[in-house]
Amino acid sequence: MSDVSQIAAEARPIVAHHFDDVEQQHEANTLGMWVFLTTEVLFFGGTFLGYLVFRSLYTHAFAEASRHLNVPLGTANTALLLCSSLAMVLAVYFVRQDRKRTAVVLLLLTAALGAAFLGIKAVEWITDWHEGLVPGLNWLVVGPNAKHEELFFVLYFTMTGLHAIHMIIGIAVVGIAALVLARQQHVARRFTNIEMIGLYWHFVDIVWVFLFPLLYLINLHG
Amino acid sequence: MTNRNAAELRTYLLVFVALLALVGATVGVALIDLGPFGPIVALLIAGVKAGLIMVFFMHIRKTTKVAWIFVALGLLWLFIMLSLTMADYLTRG
Amino acid sequence: MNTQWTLDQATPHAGRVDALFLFLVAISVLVSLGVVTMVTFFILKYRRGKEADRTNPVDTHHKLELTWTIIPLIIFLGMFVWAGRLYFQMYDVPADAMEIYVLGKQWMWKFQHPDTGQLEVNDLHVPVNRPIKLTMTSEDVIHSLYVPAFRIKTDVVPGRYTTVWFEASETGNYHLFCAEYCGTSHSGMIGQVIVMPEDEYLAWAGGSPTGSQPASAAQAGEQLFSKVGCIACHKLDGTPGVGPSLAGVFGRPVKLTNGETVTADEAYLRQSILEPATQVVEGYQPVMPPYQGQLTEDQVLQLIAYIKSLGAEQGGTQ
Amino acid sequence: MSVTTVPPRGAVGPAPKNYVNVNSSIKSWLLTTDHKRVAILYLISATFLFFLGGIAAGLVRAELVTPAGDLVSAETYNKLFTMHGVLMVFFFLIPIVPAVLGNFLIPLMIGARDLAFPRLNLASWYVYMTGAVVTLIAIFTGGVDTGWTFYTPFSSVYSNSAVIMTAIGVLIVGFSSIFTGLNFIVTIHKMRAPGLTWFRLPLFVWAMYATSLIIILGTPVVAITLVLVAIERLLGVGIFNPVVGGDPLLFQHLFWFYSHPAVYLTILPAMGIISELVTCFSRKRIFGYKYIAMSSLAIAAYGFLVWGHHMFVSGQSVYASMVFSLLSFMVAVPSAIKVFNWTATLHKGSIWLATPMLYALGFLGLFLIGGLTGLFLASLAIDVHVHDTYFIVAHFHYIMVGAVVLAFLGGLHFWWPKITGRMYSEKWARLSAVVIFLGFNLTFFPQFIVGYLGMPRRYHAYAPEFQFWNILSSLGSVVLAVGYFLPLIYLLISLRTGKRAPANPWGATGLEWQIPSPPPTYNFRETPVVTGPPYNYSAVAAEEAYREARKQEGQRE
Repeated sequence: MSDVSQIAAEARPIVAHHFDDVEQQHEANTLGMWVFLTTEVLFFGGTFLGYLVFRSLYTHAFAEASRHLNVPLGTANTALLLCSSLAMVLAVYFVRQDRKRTAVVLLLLTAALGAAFLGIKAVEWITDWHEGLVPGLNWLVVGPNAKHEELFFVLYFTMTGLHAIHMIIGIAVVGIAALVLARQQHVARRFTNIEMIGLYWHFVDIVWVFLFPLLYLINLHG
Repeated sequence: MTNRNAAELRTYLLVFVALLALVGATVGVALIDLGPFGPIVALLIAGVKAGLIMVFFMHIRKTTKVAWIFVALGLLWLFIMLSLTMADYLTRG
Repeated sequence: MNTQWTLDQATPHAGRVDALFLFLVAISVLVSLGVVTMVTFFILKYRRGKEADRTNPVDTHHKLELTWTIIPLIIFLGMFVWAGRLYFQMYDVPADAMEIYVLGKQWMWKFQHPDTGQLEVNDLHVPVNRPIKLTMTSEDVIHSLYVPAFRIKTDVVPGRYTTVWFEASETGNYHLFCAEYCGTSHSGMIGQVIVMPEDEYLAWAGGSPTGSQPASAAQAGEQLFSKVGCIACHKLDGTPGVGPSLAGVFGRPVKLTNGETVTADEAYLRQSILEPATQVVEGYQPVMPPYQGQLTEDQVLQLIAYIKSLGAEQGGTQ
Repeated sequence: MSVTTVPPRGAVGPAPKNYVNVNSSIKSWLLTTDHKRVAILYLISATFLFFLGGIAAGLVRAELVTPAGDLVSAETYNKLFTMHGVLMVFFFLIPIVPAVLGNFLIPLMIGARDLAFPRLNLASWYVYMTGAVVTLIAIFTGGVDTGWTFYTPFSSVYSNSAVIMTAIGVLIVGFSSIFTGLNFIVTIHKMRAPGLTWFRLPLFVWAMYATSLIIILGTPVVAITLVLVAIERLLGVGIFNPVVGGDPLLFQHLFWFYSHPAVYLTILPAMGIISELVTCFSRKRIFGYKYIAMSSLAIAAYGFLVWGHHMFVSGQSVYASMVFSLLSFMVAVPSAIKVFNWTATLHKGSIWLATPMLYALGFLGLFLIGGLTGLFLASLAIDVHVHDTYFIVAHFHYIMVGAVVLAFLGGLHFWWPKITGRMYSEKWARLSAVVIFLGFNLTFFPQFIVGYLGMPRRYHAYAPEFQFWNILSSLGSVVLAVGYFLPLIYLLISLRTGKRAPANPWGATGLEWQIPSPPPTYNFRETPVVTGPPYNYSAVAAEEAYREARKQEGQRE
């Protein structure tokens, strides 16, 4: 008996014509979201394969290159994303309780925390540009390992860029969800959609949970 | 606010604090030179954090068993891709 | 040259590959005939409207399913082992093989005979009944050296060496194709392998038309060694300088700063010339500048030929 | 499958209009969320792109009639075979059976009113069309000359053709495949009719499920690979670029990790269709139902372990090649099991050689040759000789064109009455099946021979001694082209002049045959309850019915 059936009858989500009941609809949507997240695992997996191959081939150069990254900002970003995950899960909780105001506020807070994450990311990338760390376009690093450090930064920008794109989509969707809920009489009616957005958001957070140590923390003890 | 709801909110907060602590831990561990074990420990901590998020924030235990299969399939296929490709790189010598 | 119906078997390896091929064709024909006759028999016997005993049909038979799983598995394992053994022979190069450097470049092949210094484009002259080792690399995209008559093919990958060897047993001219799509005139990147008797090959290799003995790769490498400035850090008399001595280093195990020990083969020397910082010898500083982009692949091959010749003369007083 | 009906659960209207004529405005078709209409949209667009790719193939075959490259320039020739590859693989072979027959039939076969996510289904068609438009723009405003495999560093550094645009087009069409796969998985798991357990599912649904698994687990990897190639082309530096220390072989690993399962993505649905055809037209339960169902899953899982056999000569480590060779031999076993099971199904059947059965038997023969030659390629020593020659081209055409297209045509003819409510002309259909079978073999069998003789693939000009076989092959391609045009004509004609099709013209036992042809928009008035395993045929009863029908015909004359 998943949460959707605990919602009061008049606030419960509407059942589409091809589903038998709200229970089946909710389970189908949840399964659909998890299958989509499986495709995302393999989508990011391609970049993790590149990272694994080149870190094993050029371990020293990767350690060297990772020293250019700003670890405090990275740590702050990780914490920020965890806060946004908390806000998201609370938002889902309050949607289920049909408490509109709190849910909308929490959704906006989630989007704001996500935007803050992107802000810090932008700061990091701009400083990287000024330090000449952008491969191909503005690469000023010299030294014996310059070429392989450039490879590290190709992976760095690809992985964090891909993650940022997923963040932008997430923030947009959460923002729209907040607006839709604001105009909704019973927010619980949208419970399934909000929970799906929550699953997506938590997944993007989990990706960053893996990106942070792999990219930032290779060489603190150097 | 039944006590069941209060318990749910409390678990969310507890899990959140645990996650923050793990962020601190992962940075702390990285400061010590663990040699080849460094990346393994880092990945373990990240795995624990991911597990916490999936169980408590994503309610994976309450979803249909089928969703578990697809989470397992995704990780297993990622492992297949990584291991068979590395088999080529490690034995290319 | 092969005809419209046949392909020459110019190496003993070719004969063995053809034998395996015929075995597989036989198995395939057998299986196909088996299935096709069964199907035709069933159609003729049980065609709609024909009298036949159709009572209590069978729709599961575990023993039968097991047999047509195990038997193919066993046959496949046999094929795997037979083909695998042949494949291994292709990549396990005999020690006394004559070395030839191959350079693939967009839409031509360059062959360098290190000991005689001969340089050839698209055509490769080789002596018969001698194992020939090809060390190959590409200057741009991936190509693939394919000699159908020898049944050998190996991709020529930029950024690293790939090797293959053959021993021609029949003299004659054989097709040489590029088998990996490499751009506009991929189909023009072809040539010939001309297999000659030993004496004819020596005559061809020795006297080049202008009479002057062309500088062998090692000699060209020696001039490069000083011109490019290797001499400044790498001594020739075996004593370590800023960089390790290169006398007799070829084929010798080398301990690196990260604790690994690698054998100094062509790939190691190439990597050390182009990207030295990735393989620093123990006890030395990573100060050597990378030559990636300053030296062409030909020059790298000449330097390697020279370093290999050092080993022979100096007697390796590392 | 004896079916009892549950008391109705919604309003029962007057005699229902069917999904086609319920609303004939263009808008209703373009904004439909009815899985049956989306299937028709896919059928039209994929068939159009099939003939476009076919024209490119025709020009390639015309060029190869003479050894010298004298019909088109080398540049155009490279763009032609790339266009043929890209259009056929990504825009026809992968989507055609799942998106057309799968979309139309899965809800009907499992007793559902629609797929789990109808809007996502329509979105997948629009994403498919966007990908098609982007790719066609790339092809017709300059073309792409990298081959459908996009090998780096040629594609990422040296080619000066529209590589990024094509990569984006293929990336987009990949998402339409993911949407369809996701939709099928959720539908098959969550929306089966009461009583329809997994082992009572028709084998076509099993095949679609296995195919969706491959789509879900493979397509994202080719998506990220194409993104990496595009980034490398833009930045001038990337993880596949050797100058910076990258590795071109890593591209091949990432590309083939998807692209080999992609070929199983095309053959599995074809196998699903064959299981339906063979049982219906021999009036017998399938032989070894569980073995066939499980071998579909085995192929889906195993298909991901064997990609290294594309890289035996690429400089991959010798030991990895040995591992991939062994695994490639293993993946042949489930396919062998299926062929033997289909053959055994004919035993004690009442075999009716209607057109779909002709296509199924054609499939059996050609898939046999295609599969067996796969063993040649798994054997390391032979693959070294025949890699990148016409032997490989012949092998994958025997599977892709011989097996998959024949099975699709068989399925199209079998379910045509259900989809359109019309019967096609049996005479023309049998003729075109024979023409296609002959044209196909004349086109591709000579390629096995010229391949083993050493003719490399993707050659604009070739050595004169290969000309004889190429002329045969080009001749065959003309016959094959004619063979493909015939069904286009008589099937379209059947839309107007074909006999009205009854609900069950073939006497088949699937749930889709219990409802009118063409079916109403909501499929089932009451959700059917399934009480037994599928293919509940009896050859003995079929014989009596046939004799009865013949006797009545005799009296009427």
